[in-house]
Amino acid sequence: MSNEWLILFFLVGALFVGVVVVFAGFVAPKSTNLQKFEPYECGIPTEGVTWLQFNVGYYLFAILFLIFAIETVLVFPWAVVMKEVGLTAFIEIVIFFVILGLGLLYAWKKHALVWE
Amino acid sequence: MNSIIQYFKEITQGVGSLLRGMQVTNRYFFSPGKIVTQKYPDNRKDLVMFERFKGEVVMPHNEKNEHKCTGCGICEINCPNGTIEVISKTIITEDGKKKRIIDKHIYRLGMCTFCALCVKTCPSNALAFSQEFEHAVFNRALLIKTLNKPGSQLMKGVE
Amino acid sequence: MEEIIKEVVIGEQEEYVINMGPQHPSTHGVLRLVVSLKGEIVKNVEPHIGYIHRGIEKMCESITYTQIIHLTDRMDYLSAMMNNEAVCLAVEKALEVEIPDRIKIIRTIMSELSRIQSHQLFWASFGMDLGGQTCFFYGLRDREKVLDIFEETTGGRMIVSYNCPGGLMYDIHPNFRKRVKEFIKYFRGVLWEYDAILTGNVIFRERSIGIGTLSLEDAISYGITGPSGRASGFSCDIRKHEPYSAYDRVQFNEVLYNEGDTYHRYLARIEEMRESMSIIDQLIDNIPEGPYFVKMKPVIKLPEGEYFQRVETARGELDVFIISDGNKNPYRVKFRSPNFVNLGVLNHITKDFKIADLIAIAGSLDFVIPDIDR
Amino acid sequence: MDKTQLGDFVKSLKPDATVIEGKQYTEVTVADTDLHSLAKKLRESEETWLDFLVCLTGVDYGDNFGVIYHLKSTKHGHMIVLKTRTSEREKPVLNSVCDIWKGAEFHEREVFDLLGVKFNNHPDLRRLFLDSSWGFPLRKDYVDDINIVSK
Amino acid sequence: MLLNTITNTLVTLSDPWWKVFYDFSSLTKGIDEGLRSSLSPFWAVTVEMVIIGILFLLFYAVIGLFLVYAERKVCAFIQNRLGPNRIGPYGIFQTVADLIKLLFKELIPIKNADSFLFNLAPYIVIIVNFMVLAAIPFAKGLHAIDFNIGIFYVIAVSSMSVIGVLLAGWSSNSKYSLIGAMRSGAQIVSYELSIGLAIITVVILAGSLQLSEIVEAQRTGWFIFKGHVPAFIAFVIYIISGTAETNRGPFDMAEAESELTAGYHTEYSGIKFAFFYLAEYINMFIVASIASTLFLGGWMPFHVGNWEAFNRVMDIIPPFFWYIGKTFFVIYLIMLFKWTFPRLRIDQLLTLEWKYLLPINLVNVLIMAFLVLMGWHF
Repeated sequence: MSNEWLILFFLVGALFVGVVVVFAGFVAPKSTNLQKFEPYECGIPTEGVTWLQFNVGYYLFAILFLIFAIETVLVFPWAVVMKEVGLTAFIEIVIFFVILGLGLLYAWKKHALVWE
Repeated sequence: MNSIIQYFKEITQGVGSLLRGMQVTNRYFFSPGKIVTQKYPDNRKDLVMFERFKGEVVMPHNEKNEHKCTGCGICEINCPNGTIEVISKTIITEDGKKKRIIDKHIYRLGMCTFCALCVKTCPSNALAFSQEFEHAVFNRALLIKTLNKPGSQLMKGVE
Repeated sequence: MEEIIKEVVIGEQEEYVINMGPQHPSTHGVLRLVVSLKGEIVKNVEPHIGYIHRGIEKMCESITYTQIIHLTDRMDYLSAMMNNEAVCLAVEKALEVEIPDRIKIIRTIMSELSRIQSHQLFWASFGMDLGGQTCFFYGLRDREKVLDIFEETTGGRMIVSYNCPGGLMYDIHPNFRKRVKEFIKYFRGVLWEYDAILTGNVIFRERSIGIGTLSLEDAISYGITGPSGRASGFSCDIRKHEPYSAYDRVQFNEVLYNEGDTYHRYLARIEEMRESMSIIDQLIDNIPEGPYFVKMKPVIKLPEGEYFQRVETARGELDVFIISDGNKNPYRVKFRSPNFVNLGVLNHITKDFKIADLIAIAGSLDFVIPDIDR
Repeated sequence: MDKTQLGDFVKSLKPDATVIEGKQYTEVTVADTDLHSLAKKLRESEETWLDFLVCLTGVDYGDNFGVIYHLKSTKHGHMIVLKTRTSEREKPVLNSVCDIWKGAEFHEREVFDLLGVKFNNHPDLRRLFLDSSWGFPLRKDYVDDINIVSK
Repeated sequence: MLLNTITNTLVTLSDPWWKVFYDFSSLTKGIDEGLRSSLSPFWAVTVEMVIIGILFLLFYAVIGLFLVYAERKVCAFIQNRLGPNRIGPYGIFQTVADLIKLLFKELIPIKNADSFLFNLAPYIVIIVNFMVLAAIPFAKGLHAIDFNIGIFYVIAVSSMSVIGVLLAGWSSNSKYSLIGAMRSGAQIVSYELSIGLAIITVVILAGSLQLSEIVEAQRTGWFIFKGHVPAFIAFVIYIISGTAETNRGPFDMAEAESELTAGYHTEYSGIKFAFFYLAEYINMFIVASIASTLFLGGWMPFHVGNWEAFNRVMDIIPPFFWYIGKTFFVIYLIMLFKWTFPRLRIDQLLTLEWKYLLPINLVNVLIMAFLVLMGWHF
């Protein structure tokens, strides 16, 4: 089958969830108990706002991830043609990886790979 | 250089420790004989409790519907939280004497903490523990039990 | 470059307050911890307790000394034997009753068995706190065997009410010796699995080594006793320092470490199981014949005065402090429960660790909530 | 130090303290105003070095409240019992020993919660087990007809 | 009419009917041609779409329910328990009963939740599931869409399911969920790279991104054997990061029930919760089937170089069973991880990725490239 069929799988997934949720909406009971709509916090009412500025602590990792994710764009096509191109491709990728690895090593030595 | 050796040492040791753990769980997966769970309500028939198991307090009666309780109330005094209540009545015996006998021996299972003080202190060994452990009922009132059976008598020779 | 990144990462923000408990899978009961977070980092932990406060100390003032036993069972239900023993020893000390060796040895064996089962449950629940669910079932599987021994002799599994002032409620069951020996043999055989699954596991070690370090000074100042205190090097084993029952006639090591982190609190308990087994080994064949109780007056009245008894439970030092005015009821009973005191240190040692570490540290202090609340 | 030496030493520190050689431990009774200073001296003197607060008990004596401290030295292994009484029943106040033994914080909160004895200089004196709607249940005159069933 | 087409196709096949199990392409082609000959092109496509849609839905539900049951049984046996044993023989209908129960449970709208995102999140995880399943080769000829960049497509799409998790946690207006969501964010940045590089190691060996070609390239031997040590290391790294990708223990930080009660899906109830639950298991299935396709030869039977007789015997087992067997082997491994190991801490997940998996992976890719360059692989 051709790639256009992908839309079918998208639709099947969406329909599956949609139909089941609508069905459940009909058959499931509905409560009027306001306590049930409270967000869960071990039985105690929530204090303060939930959506605060949140210190996630992996900001540096995210930046590093971006660099390496872009690197994959090169590496995937390279991997496909590696067998055919041979030595040139190998030398190229060695140089490429050494640069990447040095970057990683730099980040490592600068303690960027530590959760703040 | 040392740090590199250390790095690979860490990896091999780490992977080794993970494999050791998996070895244990994997071994149990393939040895179904070691399963310890019981299929509880199905094995009710051959489920034997230990003889000393403290299920609930009962008053053993013999085949002539006789018990040993004299109604002295020592169990009631010894119970830490008022589980037991002994209600006695006075009757006139055949030879014309007045005698206090037990009317109702009330036992509140819902309050019992199974400390065994009533059973231990009973001077005439009238109380015992049964091996019954399925106490669940739908009504709390059913947990208040009268231990002496209707029409039961004091056993001969027990004072 | 670095400075800029640091500035981006650490921005000022409000405190993020989150409730852990009373209905939370890893607070082991109805403990409520109000945790202030900064990202994943714990800034402050405030324990809120009392959800199952039953006023045991108040209740004791209106019942007799024999009846207190059934309440002490319900404090630290995993060390019920030791709690009972503490009250019995205090009463016996006050009355100056001489206790025969048989009773002393049986009490010691029972205490050590209940220490083993308590540490087994610790192992089980600690593993589960860290996400290793299988630990829980292995721990309970082995603990069941100890509970069976208890049930056969005492009729109860956790709430045993076995000791009473002047001796024991029942004699040991004829199978007792055989079953204990079987259990020791079995448990020595499976203890390596505990090490394989948790102690040696690299993930576990990474999660626990260096986490929640408690220094020796702080351990003493906070009064952290039991395995948690001994992991910090605080030599606080009452069995060694003020031997009671038959502890003066057995050889055992007080397990001491200096690191005081989560891993060593865990390790102290594992090692204590081994020590307990060796104590049982020394005693199980030497139970002398004789009566299992000393005849006492039907109503026990303690002479006027103050009586203090220290006992080492599975979680630390349990002290019973009885003030008697000469009546059949005590004037005041105080239980210094180990968990209550150990809880005091939680905030101190969890600061600046992560949420996952908070769970690990709280797990390694091994709380039993009814003992905290009493 | 044994019991007698301990008693003599305490006597030298605080001459007006009452020292009894009890069956188990040396028992020292001091006035409520002297408690903190004596406790600090006992904690810091090389001879006593009582660094471990084993137990802190509050007692209702009727006219006033008593607080009993069981102290132990991890260095010398001796124990001492320190007792004090509040001056009155209506507004019982004592000095906190939190700065000497950190573990006292929880103990004192418990005493405050159950007996109503206030501790000065306590960092966080709030009720511990109960909420403020309760009285002070460990007091002998505490009445609660609903929750306490007496036989 | 449909049945007619199928029987006609089966009859017109040159080989005996059971040969279909060895190569599905003639069957599918036959059905396609039969439909096209009897219907207008538009209706033929529609009918085909409906058939495929229903087949995949059924497959999805069956695999999901079976995996939930299998997980319960596996963990029960590991833990010396019996596991589900009440509904049906050996409790096999337990998960069906659970599904029905969940279907009839209340869907609780959480106060102040971002209801649009809250409702959108289950759609994302399920749609992603289906779109990935489309690219998986189940057997010879049983392959919905054979992309020429198949494996690249799979890792690209499957990583999107984390966005569903992130949305679910963020929109719930619960602090536990929010922390769970943030942790899943950390997971996005952690496992993506190593999963990609582990796959690249195989792509070098196969010289193609198309999944059918990768399977075909393993006719003479599975890559895990062909590629010596580097392929094995890549396999291990793939399994580790695949476990992380599916949010399963020991990497289940986003739901971490001992810390965050249920993490990102704390606030979901009834069938919406079931979607996340189902998606987690299907994700595990996807990870396992990619692992078996890339490293263990997919539906390719076990072949050893020149042993003709041995290879014949191996060929008797239909490819679909080879595929299922290998996939379930990997699934068992992943389950064993979950039920053996304690959970990692969130910073340890990142440390594992950046300090261990990534450097090893980079070197591993180079070694593999060198092996291929020198022709030292089998």
